[in-house]
Amino acid sequence: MSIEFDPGLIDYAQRPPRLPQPVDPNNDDLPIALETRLELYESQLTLRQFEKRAYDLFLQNLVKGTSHLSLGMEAIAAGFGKAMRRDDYSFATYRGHAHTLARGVPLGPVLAELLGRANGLLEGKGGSMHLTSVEHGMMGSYAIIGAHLTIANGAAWSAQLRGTEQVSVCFFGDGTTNIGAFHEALNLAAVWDLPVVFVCENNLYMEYTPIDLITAVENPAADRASAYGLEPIIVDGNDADAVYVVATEVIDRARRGLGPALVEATTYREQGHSRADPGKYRPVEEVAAWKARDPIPLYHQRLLRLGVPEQDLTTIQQAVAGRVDEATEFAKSGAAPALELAMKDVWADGSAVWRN
Amino acid sequence: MSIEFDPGLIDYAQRPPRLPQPVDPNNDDLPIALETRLELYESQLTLRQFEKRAYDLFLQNLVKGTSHLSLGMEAIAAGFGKAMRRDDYSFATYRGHAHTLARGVPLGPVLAELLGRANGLLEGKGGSMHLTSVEHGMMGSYAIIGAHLTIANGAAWSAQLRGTEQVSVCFFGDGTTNIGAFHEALNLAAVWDLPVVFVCENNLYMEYTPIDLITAVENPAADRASAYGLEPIIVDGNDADAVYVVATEVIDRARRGLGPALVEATTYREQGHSRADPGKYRPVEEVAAWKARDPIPLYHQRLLRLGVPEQDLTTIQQAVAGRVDEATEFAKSGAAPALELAMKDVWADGSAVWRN
Amino acid sequence: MAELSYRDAVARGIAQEMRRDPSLVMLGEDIAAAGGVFKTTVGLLDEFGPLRVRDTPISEQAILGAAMGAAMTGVPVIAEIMFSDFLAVCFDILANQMAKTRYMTAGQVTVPVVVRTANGGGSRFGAQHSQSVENWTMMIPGLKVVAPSNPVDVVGLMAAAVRDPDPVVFFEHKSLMARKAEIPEGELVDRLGTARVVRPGRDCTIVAVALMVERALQAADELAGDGIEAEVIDVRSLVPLDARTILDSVVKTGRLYTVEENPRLCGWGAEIASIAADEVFWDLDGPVVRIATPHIPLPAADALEDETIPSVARIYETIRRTADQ
Amino acid sequence: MAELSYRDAVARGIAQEMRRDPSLVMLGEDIAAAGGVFKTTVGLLDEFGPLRVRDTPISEQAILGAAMGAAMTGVPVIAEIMFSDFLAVCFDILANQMAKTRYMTAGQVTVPVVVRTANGGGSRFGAQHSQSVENWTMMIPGLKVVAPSNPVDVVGLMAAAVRDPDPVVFFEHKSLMARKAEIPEGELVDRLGTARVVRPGRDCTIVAVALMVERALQAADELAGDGIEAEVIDVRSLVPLDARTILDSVVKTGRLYTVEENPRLCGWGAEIASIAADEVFWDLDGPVVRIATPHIPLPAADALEDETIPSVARIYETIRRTADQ
Ligand SMILES: Cc1ncc(C[n+]2csc(CCOP(=O)(O)OP(=O)(O)O)c2C)c(N)n1
Ligand SMILES: Cc1ncc(C[n+]2csc(CCOP(=O)(O)OP(=O)(O)O)c2C)c(N)n1
Ligand SMILES: [Mg+2]
Ligand SMILES: [Mg+2]
Repeated sequence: MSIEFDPGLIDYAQRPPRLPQPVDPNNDDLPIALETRLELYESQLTLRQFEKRAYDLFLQNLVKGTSHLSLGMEAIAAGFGKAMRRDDYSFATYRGHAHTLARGVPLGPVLAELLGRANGLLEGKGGSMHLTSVEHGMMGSYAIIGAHLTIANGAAWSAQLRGTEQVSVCFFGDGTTNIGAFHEALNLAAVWDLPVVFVCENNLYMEYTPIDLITAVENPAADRASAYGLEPIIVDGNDADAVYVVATEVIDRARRGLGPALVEATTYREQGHSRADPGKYRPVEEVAAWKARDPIPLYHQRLLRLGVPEQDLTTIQQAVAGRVDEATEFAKSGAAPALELAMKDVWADGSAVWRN
Repeated sequence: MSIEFDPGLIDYAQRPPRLPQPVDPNNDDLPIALETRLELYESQLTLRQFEKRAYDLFLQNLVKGTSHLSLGMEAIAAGFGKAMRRDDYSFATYRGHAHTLARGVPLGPVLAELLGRANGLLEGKGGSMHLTSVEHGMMGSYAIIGAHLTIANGAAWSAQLRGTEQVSVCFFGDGTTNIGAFHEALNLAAVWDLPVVFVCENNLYMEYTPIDLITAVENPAADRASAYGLEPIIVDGNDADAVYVVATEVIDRARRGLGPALVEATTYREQGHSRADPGKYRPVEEVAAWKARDPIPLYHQRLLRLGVPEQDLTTIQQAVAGRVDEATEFAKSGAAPALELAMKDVWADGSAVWRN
Repeated sequence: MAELSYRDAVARGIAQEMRRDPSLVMLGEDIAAAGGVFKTTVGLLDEFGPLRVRDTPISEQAILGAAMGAAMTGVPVIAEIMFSDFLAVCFDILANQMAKTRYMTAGQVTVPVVVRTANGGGSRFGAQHSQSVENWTMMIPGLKVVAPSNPVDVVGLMAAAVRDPDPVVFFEHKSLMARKAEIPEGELVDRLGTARVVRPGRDCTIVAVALMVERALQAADELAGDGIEAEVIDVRSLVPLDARTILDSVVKTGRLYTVEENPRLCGWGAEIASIAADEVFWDLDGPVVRIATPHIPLPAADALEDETIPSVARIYETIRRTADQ
Repeated sequence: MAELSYRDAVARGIAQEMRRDPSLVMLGEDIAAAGGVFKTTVGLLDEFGPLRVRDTPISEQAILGAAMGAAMTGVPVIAEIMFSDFLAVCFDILANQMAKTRYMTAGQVTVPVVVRTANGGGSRFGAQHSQSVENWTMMIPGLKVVAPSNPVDVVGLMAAAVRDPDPVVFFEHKSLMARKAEIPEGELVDRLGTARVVRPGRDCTIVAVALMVERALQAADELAGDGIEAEVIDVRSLVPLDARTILDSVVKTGRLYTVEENPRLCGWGAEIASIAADEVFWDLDGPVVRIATPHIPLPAADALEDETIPSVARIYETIRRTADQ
């Protein structure tokens, strides 16, 4: 057996860069109330400042375990978060800080969870990859690819059965579109007309591998929509307004019983996949071009164009920074979780007892 | 919680029948040598007579375990079987008698396997659902839905690596298009340009459930092809000539390195799903209409139209009947497998030893 | 009292619970219109309607995921995975999601799901449709595991499983489907975590579940003819495990035998044997012996399958041979 | 002799075998260009090229299916499943297909696949990325199971696994990746099914695998200070199992302890305990004691994780407490 060697594939960083589309100038004119826009700004800033702080704490060796930041991707979580009703359900992945905070979960317990403290959102038992706050509709972060799409269906099914008009929103990455559970979840959602919105955050990479090298179609989610009788929807995931408008529309349709949607939001993660990854497998121009398309300066400029005084934005920034500082204090002040906690909550009776 | 009750869905047999399309009259003129057509006729007859005999033996309580007949679906196995090269690979499901025989596997050992005899193809260890004959390129029948699509990829990958121009052909049902492994297998096949042909035998039912009630698209395979960058291909699975032409084409493309194909062959199973099933969940007109579209009389008529004397066809029928009788004798004469067999061939050294 | 088969008892148990709790729903392949491929759900669609008894595509991950998501948000679910062998295609949802989410979320999430599945051999279905996989689920922290051996237990344990707020895997044995028993009228609710001494004895303890219980009992009868009085325990619930009942018996008899349909390695019997070898070691009068299916995939042919799954003869002979050790 | 880390030893072992057998190929997520998320496959793409070292989509079923199909048709494969927890998403291919097909086909099909996977806790990854799942595979007839504890064994057992014609699951422990050892030059080929006595002793036998081996050794050192001489056995290969070495030791010492990272129920230690309680019962001088992770999903926080996985202190104290029983 002779196997030929094609050296062309080896260094992904040498591939042609995949550059972002320019911002649609019409997005300034999207029919979104200024108040909402200011909230979107604040939300994005919160996610950004929080994760920057998380990164600092990681450099100080205070964050335990792994963590996956979504710096550069905040517009999606913010846009959807704002479009959701308070009792709607969110489902996220290991890259779920933003989706958690975007539902209004307080920063302190989330940060404390990253630090493995007793005052963490999950008492230190879940860690960065499993953020959950049921009281905020944040139904969990799931660290094994694919599963949570099927679970999001379940929450939507339950809403349908209970007649509550709640919608389930499920976030995941481009790489996730290639796993079996994606297919099963999309088909069932469509067949049962479930009020669920699947949001593919296409950041062009599945970990360290360019998505186009391992996916049979160009747009990993949108080009699969028709396989489930759904419309292909692609949105600029680096523009919170564009996201917000699409989110409002698909959530509203789902709420009215018109069935699921699959949205592909194009974006980029500005850092490595997880804390261990310097992200060197990406062409430098690509990273640079996407950083120049960072959602936050874009939004900032738009607000200025729309007449918001710089000073107002500064005030928001300062408020956010203050909250992040507070959260940091809260988190750092947390004690290590008591060891009894490890033996709690395996079962609904609160115990870990499997025998008499 | 109040859950409303929609009695409309309850009795599937009361749904509108899904009727077959008429035979394309142009198929008489497909460019297929008469010799090949006679072989296709003989192959279909063999599959039919074999399974009828299997059914008789089941009624005599001689067939052990379950079995899944493909009466009415023979044109697909015959058409593909004929189009394959001797060293191509077949992968089938629990409904794999036809696919096994269509590769030239002798009838006697196959029937003996159904009877659980020592002279069975698998010495009685596999049974009806696991027919395999590596020397005939029949790489196995797999009884858990989905898996074998991924395994067929592997054989194709190996052929690609070894440069042998072998093609892997994988048969499965409409219901199988909704399982995760289908999605993973199709995507990988497309990304790696594997020489694999996926053949969906759409017989309109997943066991006892109409496929359209549980599938988001009308054509369970063809409407998914674009999700993998493939052409949608639908063929009349009850016309061996139509199948043969499509099979030849897609296998040839795969062999030339032009990548995988997904073929949806429309057909119907004339009996229940498995030996335990009377098939009462299907509208009576539907069953009748499809029986009237049985592939064998259709083919018989075509051969007469093409000038083959009835007598020649009778000769073929008699030869087939003789072989089925012989196979029956062979199978019935088999002994029960020796008990040592149960402790053989767990491992490649022939043993079942897991410790010293 | 009505005589019901094991298979009918499944539907009876489910119906009892669906009547009690109008929010309880079911899903699975061919469970609604067809009444299940083992006919264990016949009549449920008629009584409870298609929104509560729902046919699904062949999408086991989607089935268990839907069950979990619904259960997390207030709708308890009974999900069917047709054959227990197919737990492998949805094992992530079962073992990594359902089982772990309560713990990972520090108790925020509760998952009241019952996963029903047809388990075990004897039908000549071969290696991919005949497995006994209780140990696949017993080994996963966060899953409860029940395997009834008779129609009365089917009803009562089904009710207990449904009312339990944690995920429970409920194994229905294929070869017991036709067994019949008188079922008392009225509501039947059993308790998880309770084993039952189904035959008292003083010389040795035999623990078994599901199909193996009746074989253990028959072997015990034969042993009695030889003067060996075996105590037979139907474990019923592997998690929670009624270790007390088992250990009490071993303390009394001094000998422990496990009769396991699963292939040997890491079977549930290994766990029980290891508990006994630790906690009642000084009460043991001889080796702990496991009678299990050999560590092989199951063969299809009747002659071979009968040879591999523990038979009455093998149980009898093993105990006879080792009783005096 | 070169000093290599455990992670480098993985690549060293694979490279040795890929040089020897030009038909051997690899596939998995991020294994090629990135050299693996644990950097265990660094350099292989450069040496063997993208057709032999191949990045895949996130499609674990497709990965193992491709491996199986290729292996069946003459191309041996090393497949990586990034974290062993993810064996659950492809468990059907592993447990129902790869493991059973040889048997079901009466030996027609051979499946020379090595499934490599990162196993075990200690990285504060939480319940879905930290499991020790050797028992998930040990319980499946048709799978061989290897779990090396040090770099030298990684190389030699990798070679043995690759050369074995049966499917082998090869567990690489995440918390051992940085351990270093001198690796002899030249071809290293070990044997499956061989345990190793890594510390001789007369008072009790401790069996362990992977990360637990060094902890058992440290505990044994501490016990020696108290006059208890423990014999420590690195099991290395769970299937085939070198029961002889373990039982010989137990016969000598009279006491058996298992140190298991897996959550307790149906762990590999239960199997070994049950073998001992049967076959060398009369040589046991006291209870067989299992030291395992409690039967819980793993917590993420460092303080909690350290408490749950068996520590040197827990091993030491348990043996100290029970040695005189
Ligand atoms: C079943 C499974 N396989 C592999 C992994 C390892 N893994 C974690 S994140 C990741 C990449 C996911 O890529 P994508 O879906 O694009 O999301 P992104 O990280 O880019 O947000 C992989 C392969 C996993 N967690 N689960
Ligand atoms: C994973 C899995 N789920 C369920 C089954 C049970 N089952 C066997 S055949 C079948 C229906 C398959 O339908 P289809 O793919 O249309 O094939 P057909 O039987 O019609 O040829 C089902 C659900 C199975 N074997 N494997
Ligand atoms: Mg991505
Ligand atoms: Mg079908």
